[in-house]
Amino acid sequence: MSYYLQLLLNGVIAGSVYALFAVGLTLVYGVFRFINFSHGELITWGAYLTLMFYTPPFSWPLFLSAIPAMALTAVIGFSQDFFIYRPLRRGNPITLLIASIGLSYMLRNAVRFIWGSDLRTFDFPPARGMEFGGYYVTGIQLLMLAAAVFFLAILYLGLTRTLWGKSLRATADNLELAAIMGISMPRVSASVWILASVFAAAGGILLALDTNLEPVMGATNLIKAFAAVLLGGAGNVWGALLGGLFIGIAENLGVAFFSPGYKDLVAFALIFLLLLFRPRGLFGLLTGVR
Amino acid sequence: MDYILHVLILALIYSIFAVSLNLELGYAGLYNFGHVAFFGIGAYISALLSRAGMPVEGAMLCAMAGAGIAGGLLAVPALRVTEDYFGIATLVFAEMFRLVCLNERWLTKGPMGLPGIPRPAWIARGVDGLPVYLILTALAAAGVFLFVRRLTGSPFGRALRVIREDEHIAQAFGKNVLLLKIKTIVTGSALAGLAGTLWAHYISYISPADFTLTETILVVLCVVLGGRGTHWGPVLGAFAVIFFGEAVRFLPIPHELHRYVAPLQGMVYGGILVLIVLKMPSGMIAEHRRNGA
Amino acid sequence: MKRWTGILACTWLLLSGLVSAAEVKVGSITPLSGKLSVYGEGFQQAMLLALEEVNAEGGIKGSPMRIVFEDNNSAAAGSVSAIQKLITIDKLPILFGPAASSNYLAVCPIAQQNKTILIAAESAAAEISKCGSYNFRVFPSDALQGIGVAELTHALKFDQVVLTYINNDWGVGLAEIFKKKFLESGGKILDDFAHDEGKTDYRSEVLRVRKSNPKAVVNLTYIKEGATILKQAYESDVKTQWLMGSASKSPKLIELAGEAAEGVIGTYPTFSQETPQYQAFKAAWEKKYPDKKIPVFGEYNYDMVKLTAKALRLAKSMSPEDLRQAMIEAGKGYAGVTGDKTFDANGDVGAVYGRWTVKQQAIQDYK
Amino acid sequence: MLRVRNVTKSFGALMAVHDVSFELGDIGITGMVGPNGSGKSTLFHILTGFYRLDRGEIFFNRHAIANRPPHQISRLGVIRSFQQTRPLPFMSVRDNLIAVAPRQCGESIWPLFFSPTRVRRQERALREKADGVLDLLKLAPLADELAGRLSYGQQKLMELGRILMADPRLILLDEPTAGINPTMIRQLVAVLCRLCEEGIQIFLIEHNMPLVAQLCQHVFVMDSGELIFSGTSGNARRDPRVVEAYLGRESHAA
Repeated sequence: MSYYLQLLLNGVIAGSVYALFAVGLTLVYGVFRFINFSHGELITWGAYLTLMFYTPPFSWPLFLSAIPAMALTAVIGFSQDFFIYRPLRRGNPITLLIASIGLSYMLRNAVRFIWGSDLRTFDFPPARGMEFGGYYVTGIQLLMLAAAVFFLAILYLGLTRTLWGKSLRATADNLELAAIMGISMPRVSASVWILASVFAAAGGILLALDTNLEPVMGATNLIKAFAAVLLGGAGNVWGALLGGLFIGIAENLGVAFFSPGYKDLVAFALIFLLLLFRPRGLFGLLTGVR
Repeated sequence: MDYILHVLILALIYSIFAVSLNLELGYAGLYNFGHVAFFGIGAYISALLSRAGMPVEGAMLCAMAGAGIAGGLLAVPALRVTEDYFGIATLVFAEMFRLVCLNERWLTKGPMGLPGIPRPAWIARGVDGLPVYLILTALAAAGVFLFVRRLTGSPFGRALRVIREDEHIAQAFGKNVLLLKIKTIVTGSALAGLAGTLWAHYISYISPADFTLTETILVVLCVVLGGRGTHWGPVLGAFAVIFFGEAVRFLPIPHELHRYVAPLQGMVYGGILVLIVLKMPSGMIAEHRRNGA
Repeated sequence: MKRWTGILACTWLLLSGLVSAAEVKVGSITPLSGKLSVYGEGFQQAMLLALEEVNAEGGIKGSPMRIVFEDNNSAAAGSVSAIQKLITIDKLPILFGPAASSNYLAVCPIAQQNKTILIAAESAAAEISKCGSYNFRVFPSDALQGIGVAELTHALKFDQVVLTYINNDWGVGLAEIFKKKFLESGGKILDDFAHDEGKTDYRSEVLRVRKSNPKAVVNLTYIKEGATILKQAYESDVKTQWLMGSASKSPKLIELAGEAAEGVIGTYPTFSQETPQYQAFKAAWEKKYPDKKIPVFGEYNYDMVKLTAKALRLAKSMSPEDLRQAMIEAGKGYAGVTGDKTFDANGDVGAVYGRWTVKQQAIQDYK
Repeated sequence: MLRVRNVTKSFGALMAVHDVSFELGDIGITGMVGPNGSGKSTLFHILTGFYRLDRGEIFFNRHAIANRPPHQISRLGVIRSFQQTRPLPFMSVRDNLIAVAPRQCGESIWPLFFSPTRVRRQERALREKADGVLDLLKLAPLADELAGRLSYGQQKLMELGRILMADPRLILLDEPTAGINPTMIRQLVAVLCRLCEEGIQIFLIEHNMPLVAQLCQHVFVMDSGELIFSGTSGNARRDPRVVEAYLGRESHAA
């Protein structure tokens, strides 16, 4: 029994990081109606930029390194939009998709170019996990959970209590209506990109702290985020959150029942089952004919 | 120059692959980001059958049929969703296919891959067989090209374009959109399967690592670069991409800078994709130019 | 600055191409880009060191020897393209095969059909032995290592183990040989599963290990996967003896896993570091690359080039058959840095298996 | 011909169409009016299968068509237009017409390769038919122009042409005259009258009241998802509910 509970616990922690990735992805979808493939690279860049400030010549402490890294990731996210997505927004959403795939490929190879394909790490000494009645949690895992809760709580407060959050949600609900209501689109779009980038970077840093850094780390986790977004219904922030948790738990518990080689398949299979039975996601809304 | 033959064979195989994707992506507006799965299914089916002793020609036909059926099986659930979800569904399908190939070792030998895939009995092994294999590939490519041209130049292709431009109009005028899309995906998948089987019997070794998202990006690049929804575009795109990749070999790059070549190439490919959609959305050959648009 | 280096290199290459009529050229398919490029650079440096020595000794019958390097993108398709180019454009009779068994297996039939000699310095899969008469390997086959790991397990008196292995050509091949040997000799495998290559989270795999509560775990994997697993097992307080293969034996493992790597025991194909050959190699390496450590498989790549040079000198002519005979002849009793390189009927060499362990954050021989 | 019984459709809490029942005869032009958001277009979407309905039944010539997919309904001869013009902008005007023709054997893969003559013959027939329709609409000079380059009014006419190509028995037009100039409206009305004479039932949503009065023998008025009036246009103007719901409000606004 404790075996399954431990798996569940690990699933919750992994899932909370997936949720961080998924929230940004789903926000971008909600406001701009396209699936941003290069979201995964924001994760990677967030982690690698932190490493850059953490190692010589900067050698800043970790928490200090994370701040400029997140800021720079936000700059990347914002300039993606400014230079590439914005000029394309009037056209077919599919061109946006192709552009984002190209961009993702470009950014991933840029990481390889600058930092090499090799595995990197923050060089933290491994620590024995803390034991709570037979369950083990490491400090970093706790940090992950805490940071995820922190970020998501801020998001919750921001979206529900501030005017900014309300205008964001209004835009995600109905783009044209929001424009009529006098919500400033450039400001909303800037805040969406900054939010998505910061969340992706934060998730990437946590992931890197827990494990390692490598150029494909974002791309591999992006599929999990996709699955979470789909599960929650695209554009639905809370759905993405729950979806992320669900994916984390499902794939970790799955290992108990079949070969770990199929761990990734859990998220994929979930996506597929969902498309079969609930094409709009669990919490998704119907969209009609124009 | 056998090497030239080799590059030509590769380019022709990629042309078939790109033409098959263009049928879906260019004409029907179906953004299949998992097209490599059908290439892979074709390659695996035909490799497994021919290694089990079936004549290569038969194995190739089975591979095409298998890839087509797999396309149909994917299409039915995947088409229930809107177009960007369709992209994700197909992408996920391709990854699932790769994972199954990696893990079902009793069938696919997993990561070990399948070596020693034979060529048709009447083609010599080794370099001596290259000219004949090139002719075989060229014939297949010409066949595929003519077939797709007949398909897209016909009322069928016109109906696909209606669907691509405005699905609701197509429905309002009695087109069975779902059925037409399924037919397109089945055809496209079978042709991708053909490309896959030609590739498998040519390279003579396949493993799951050959069927990743990178291959999909490459073939999407071929189609988008060459020109979506045109007859010659994907062929041109495939030749351009393959020749560019091989030309890099002849650049005198000092040994110590070699580490930077592949990432740089990747950045170039990604950058080209972005630039095309920004600056040259219709690719090298534009679909509507002849109409003066 | 870099541009000038580039232009200079171009000119040099062009010029050397013009005056190199008398060179004896061999080819090499090397992972200079892609995921194995981290290793490729080291292989190349070791080969270039050997080449320098060969040419200092007077080359091949008076002509200098040269290696044409061809990148394979660390992939099978790239390897095939590379070998096609080397065989048909450069028309080279001897090639050094690509790293990673799957890539090697992709090209070896092509070499065999074209009667081109293909030599492996790092590809370990047992399957490679079946590649054919033109294939040679200066690195021992996994068939030997699998047995070596099984013997280690028995020697340490572990009858019941959990087996996990990396889900790629190397891991699967090795695990199968280990399993066969271990079960034959009366061992029991409690649980047996593959883990994915390149993952960052192996906690659930670790938990699965813990579920069987084994005294020992045989973990046949690479460096980063091994390090992650060790680290995450350590975090969740799995107390077991880890037994590993040769591919995890690297200071990088300790760098990545730190404290968690302490006490790991593994096998690796070994050779004496006391021999004059090794001492000479080490000195030469330190002289040529003063600030670089000897890379993984560097010794094997070095031996491969030196042995090939010897074969080229022995060969009666450059015909495939003569070269093949010369290779066999050159190998007979050849004492390289990595030991005896006498080829058996499959073109394989024998090996001595050593045991390594991690003690006080350093790799040491296990006694 | 068309019988609608107790049709209800809601989006979440919003009741878009509530318990609507009516019948259309075999021929004639029927108008539907009502303020914006009263559920007219939603009703069209339901009749043509684009929206699923929550409750109710729809029969077209004894076929139950409720919740059937749009293409099946269309194949029975129920052809619609959309509120905005929706040309296929990158096809020529003629191709816009040919493409929508029903029952093309060339849209299946087998006949393409095994009875090409049949396909070719049908293509030729369709081309002639399309040119005939373009003549009727006075669009013949523009036949080879890209549809995207036509003026808004010309596109509206071309859309009517597309509908004619589809051998309709019931035409549903969503605001056919919105945004086009009086000359075009006259042209359009002439075509509609001619179709009506040929025995095709036309059902249109329209805001142009004089036009409705001129064209339509019968008028439905919708308000807040409910059908509040059915009768002649003359009576509609005198009905207090209609006046309050629609005309009244409009006259205040004016």
